[in-house]
Amino acid sequence: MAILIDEKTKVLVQGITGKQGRFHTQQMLAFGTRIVAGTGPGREGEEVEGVPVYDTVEAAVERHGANASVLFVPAPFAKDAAFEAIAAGLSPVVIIAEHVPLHDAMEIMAFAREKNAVVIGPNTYGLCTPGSRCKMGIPPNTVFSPGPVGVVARSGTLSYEIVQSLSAAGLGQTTVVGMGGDRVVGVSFVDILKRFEKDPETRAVVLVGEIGGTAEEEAAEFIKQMTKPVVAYIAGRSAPPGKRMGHAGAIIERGRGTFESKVKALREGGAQVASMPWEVPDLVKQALG
Amino acid sequence: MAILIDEKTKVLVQGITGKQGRFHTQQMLAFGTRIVAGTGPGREGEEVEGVPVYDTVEAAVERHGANASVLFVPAPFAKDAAFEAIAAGLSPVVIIAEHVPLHDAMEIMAFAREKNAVVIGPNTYGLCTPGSRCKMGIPPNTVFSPGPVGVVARSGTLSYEIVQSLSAAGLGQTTVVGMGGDRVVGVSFVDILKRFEKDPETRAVVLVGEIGGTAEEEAAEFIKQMTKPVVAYIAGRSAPPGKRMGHAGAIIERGRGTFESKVKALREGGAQVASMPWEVPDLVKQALG
Amino acid sequence: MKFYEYMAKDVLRRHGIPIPPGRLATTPEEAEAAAREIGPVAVKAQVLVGGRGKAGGIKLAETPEEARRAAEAILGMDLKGYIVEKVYCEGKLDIDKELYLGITVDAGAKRPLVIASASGGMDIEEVPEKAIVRMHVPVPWGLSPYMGRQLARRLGLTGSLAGQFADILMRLWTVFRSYDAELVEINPLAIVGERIIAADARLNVDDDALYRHPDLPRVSEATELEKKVRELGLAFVQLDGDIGIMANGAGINMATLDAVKHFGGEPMNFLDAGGGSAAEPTAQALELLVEKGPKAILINIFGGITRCDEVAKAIIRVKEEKGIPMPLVVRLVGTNEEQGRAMLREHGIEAFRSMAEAARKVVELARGGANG
Amino acid sequence: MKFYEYMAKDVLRRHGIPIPPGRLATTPEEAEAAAREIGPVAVKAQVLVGGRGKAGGIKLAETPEEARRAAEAILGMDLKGYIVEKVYCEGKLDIDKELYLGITVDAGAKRPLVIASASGGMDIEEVPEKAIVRMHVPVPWGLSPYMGRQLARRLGLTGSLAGQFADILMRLWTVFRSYDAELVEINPLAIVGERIIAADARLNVDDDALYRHPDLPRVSEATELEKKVRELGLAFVQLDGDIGIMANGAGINMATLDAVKHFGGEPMNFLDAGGGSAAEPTAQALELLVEKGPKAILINIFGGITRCDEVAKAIIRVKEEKGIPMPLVVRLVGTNEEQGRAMLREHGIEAFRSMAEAARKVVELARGGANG
Repeated sequence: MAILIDEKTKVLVQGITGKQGRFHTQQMLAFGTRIVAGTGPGREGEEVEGVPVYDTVEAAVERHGANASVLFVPAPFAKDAAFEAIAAGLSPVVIIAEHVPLHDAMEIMAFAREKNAVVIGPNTYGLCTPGSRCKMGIPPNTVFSPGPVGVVARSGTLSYEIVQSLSAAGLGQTTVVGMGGDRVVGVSFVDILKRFEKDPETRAVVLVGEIGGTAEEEAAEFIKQMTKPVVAYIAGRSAPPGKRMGHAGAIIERGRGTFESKVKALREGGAQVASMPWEVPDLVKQALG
Repeated sequence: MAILIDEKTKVLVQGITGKQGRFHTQQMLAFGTRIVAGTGPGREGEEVEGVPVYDTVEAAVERHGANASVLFVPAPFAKDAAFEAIAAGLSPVVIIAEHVPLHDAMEIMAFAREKNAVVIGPNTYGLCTPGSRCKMGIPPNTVFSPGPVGVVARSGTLSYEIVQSLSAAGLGQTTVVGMGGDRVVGVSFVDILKRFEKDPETRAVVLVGEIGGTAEEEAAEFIKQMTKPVVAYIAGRSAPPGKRMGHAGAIIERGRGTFESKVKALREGGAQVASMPWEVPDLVKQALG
Repeated sequence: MKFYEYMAKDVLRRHGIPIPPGRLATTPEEAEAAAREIGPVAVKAQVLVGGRGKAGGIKLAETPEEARRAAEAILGMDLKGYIVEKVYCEGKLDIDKELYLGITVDAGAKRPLVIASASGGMDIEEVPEKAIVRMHVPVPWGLSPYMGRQLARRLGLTGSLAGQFADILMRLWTVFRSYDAELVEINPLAIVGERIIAADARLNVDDDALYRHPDLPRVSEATELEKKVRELGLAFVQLDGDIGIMANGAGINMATLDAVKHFGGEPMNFLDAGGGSAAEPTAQALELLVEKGPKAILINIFGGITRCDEVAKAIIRVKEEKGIPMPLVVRLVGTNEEQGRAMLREHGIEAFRSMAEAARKVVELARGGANG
Repeated sequence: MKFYEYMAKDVLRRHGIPIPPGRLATTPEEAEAAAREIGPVAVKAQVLVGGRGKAGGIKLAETPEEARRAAEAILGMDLKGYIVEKVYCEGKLDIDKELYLGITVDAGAKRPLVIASASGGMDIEEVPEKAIVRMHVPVPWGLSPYMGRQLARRLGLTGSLAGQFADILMRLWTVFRSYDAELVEINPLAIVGERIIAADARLNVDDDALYRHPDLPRVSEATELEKKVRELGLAFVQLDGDIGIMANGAGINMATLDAVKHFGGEPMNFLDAGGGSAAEPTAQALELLVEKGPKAILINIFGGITRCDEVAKAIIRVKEEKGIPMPLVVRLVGTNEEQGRAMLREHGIEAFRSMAEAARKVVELARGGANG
């Protein structure tokens, strides 16, 4: 077990013929991901790293039974590609691109809700279930190890940092999910926490949040009902209000989304909150007892 | 019992302050319909035939628990009024107006599907459950009588004609539904036949169709599974192809929707088909045994 | 409202869909000038009825002189009752393959429907079912670019042609949606070497949505009578027979036609005086009908809200003020029906309660007229 | 991208939302002329930061002469770091009541959110919760006119004012949607007698959607450095401290700032060299950082896909080619990390595996620099 993806996941790579798509297809294959097909409009009949390329998602699904998709298409085309994947019944649909327009993101999420598809991203590194050797996205292959800790994060490199520190401490992961750094993204902390709570293999959860928005506060509400321990780290304690810290969502606007509010809510929800990222593994170890 | 509306239906009249709304409110009240409120933007606080008027559907629902709506608003505003009713959870929503734009009708039906609302019309006379003294729409009060026959029709006056002939023959009705004469309308023959089939009080069904479209052919497919007898009459035997006979849907286009195809399908489906409208009551009597 | 081909093409062009060069001509000289500018052309009658090619409404012209003669032949031609007033001179295409592409409304599904076929050029009715590709468009999402790629693939298009097809479909969708269209159709959608070009075009706009498009040209194929009737808010359709028909409601009107035919008569028309059956429209509709000079007239009124005595009064007024020279049969039921029928009989108008009897009677009277 | 008030008002006006008469002025003389034309005016500094009223950026002028003097005072003023270059001279309104109306994106609900209040004129943050009315807009349906009527009713508006409010909201929605806005706001939305007028306006367009709006004016509030960094595809935010920071990824960047602060240091900036951590952007970002002259620099690289030895090489090249006069601490982990750290140490650059140790060290070095 694990959440969202496992060894049965037949991955489609949309935009496989682009530079990024090609490179990460190779990386994902090296990790062990079962990539069954790719798409590249007008490129049907080609192969990328031995993976057959089709003009449409429909064709890739018909021929290879793909059931999940990771998108390496540029931001202006992400909406159409995501719609194509969602309409074809694929889930999860992982959108790597940065700079997807906000209104496009809202439409993608509304369409996904209508079709019961799980969308991860945009502006995410994706997700990984180390025990199934299944990775959809761009994180480095080296940081993961199988184990009992579920990880969910907003940001990329900070995730790798923490996941690697967990791995180094002997704390492997069930599934690691990057929600994405944009304002409007698919799965939320709560969506993922619910799945980790239900997943029998996950014994503790690490939540890596940051300032801005209220996703962490909403997560804190849900954590109250969880039976599994949650360890959190929130980046951005020293970020000033009104300055967007790289991520579209990472901004303290109109007094909302402050570090203090998040830490307070998480503590009240029953989570252990680490002051610094390097404190996370010890807290997880304590939580696992 | 009966279908769609009964004595528990608390009717809202949207556009109650207009000439048509006012007149038919009086007629519906005279029939016995439980009209709890009306809307007329900017007219809140007024009364029409003793019925309180509000600016919004929301207000009428909050104050009076309205649960169904009949719209007497002009065609250009029908979409907005229907959305307002559907969003407020009302069902059925009966759209009387003629000349509602086709694309608006498609949007109304898509929104209704999303919200699980039943829409009747546009370009319908509405519906009536004589046994509950509940009428939503514009048919004359005098034609109905309570009894075991369900009636569903595309057109108005032809319905009245047939319903009155049924009443005169001692064949009262459970519910009489006008689907509306437009190309895109809410409930279909099949939707209504399904409800009549389930309704314990309905013992026979009269289907009044006309040329154009394929609604009757689809109904014929469903009739095959029905346990209750169906008597049909199809208007337009003598209508030439390519000429729209008043109703937007009543046109034989590209060989589709001919009289012959409909009668053949209905007979194969197991319905009795009357050649002339005045033959309907006798066929119903025979069917009831 | 149907657009003429040249108008529909202009709409497509303004939305970025490739069309051949073309010019409208109302005289042979204009056609000649157009051909001089464009080169070899097809001279195409601009009428709103289909099948103009088979009826001789399209002629090819290699030279300006030929174009002039083609226009001379076509202009003024009677195509299925419509006189050709304009021809469209369009550059000839060296077509490799003809596709069909249309967007319409699927009434049953309550959604727009894209229809495409690799066998274009003929009426889509005649294309075998398995050569037709259909795709519903979700409301309110609309068409997405990927759907065009899917369709292109199902039609067997690849590479650049697939891309062009998908692009044209997205643009056609924009036309369909933004013009409140009932139908927009490109047939044939021509493959000419490495390019795809719209060789013919139809665009029908929903009459009920015209109020949202004040800038659109108004095109009417209605006769003068039909226009007049429409202004009165009534619906009129000319048929081939000799019995004038009027009823209040589209369905009962059709049923009345059927009844007349059932008894051996031939209806002259369909005339819907409106389901409301108010006295005024009834009178106006009757006047129009009398003007058309049928052998007999049948009025079938189911008085719902309006009282039958009021309708009778309106009919009597027409008879007295304008005169009704032919036999008139009225079927009148509803509120105060007996009163209404009695009034009519007093004024020498046959009045019935039964639709069957009224229909039988009017056929008898029309036959009598034919014999007399 | 934020619009100046005068630009946002122009957008509203073109979408049929009533605004007061107004003219832009870049000199006191132009302001005087504007007031001569309009009458009594408010002279308003055109800056992209909030709170300009409290900071003296808005002055009322009864006469043209007063308008000139007001513009003289405001033009060139420093408002929160931004120099006022333009003033907007706008006709004074005799306001009876101020409302608030805005549309933004609710990230949690993933939908647009309409926010309205009968208590306008102040920052919506300061309005008590119960005086605020919120309404989500369904995607993809968008705002429907009835929602405006509902909101108007909830705000206690009746009759003509309710109708005007609903109409303005529909138009504001069109602006929000068609401009790919993140925020559009009218505050105050002024009731003046029987009319509703947009007395102030904000419009923020989604930067990521600007490519769809080539016709929009480009407004930038970034400093020259910020612009340069953005051109490189990096993200830079100026802070108040003296330790230059760079990391590859927004989250780890924030964490690095927090770590520096944790050990008593003060970060000078946020600088995201990109999650890809390629060697080239790292080098370019480092050059920019050196130019800013911090007391010390901390580079925190988690080498994912890119190899650490490549990153090290890029850093060394900057040191050799451009020179790095201040102490530099590098934290480097990932593929070939030991090789990378060894290379750096050979070139006299402190290199760590642990983020904690690197952060502690850079703080120590910056202090040392302060003492030295």
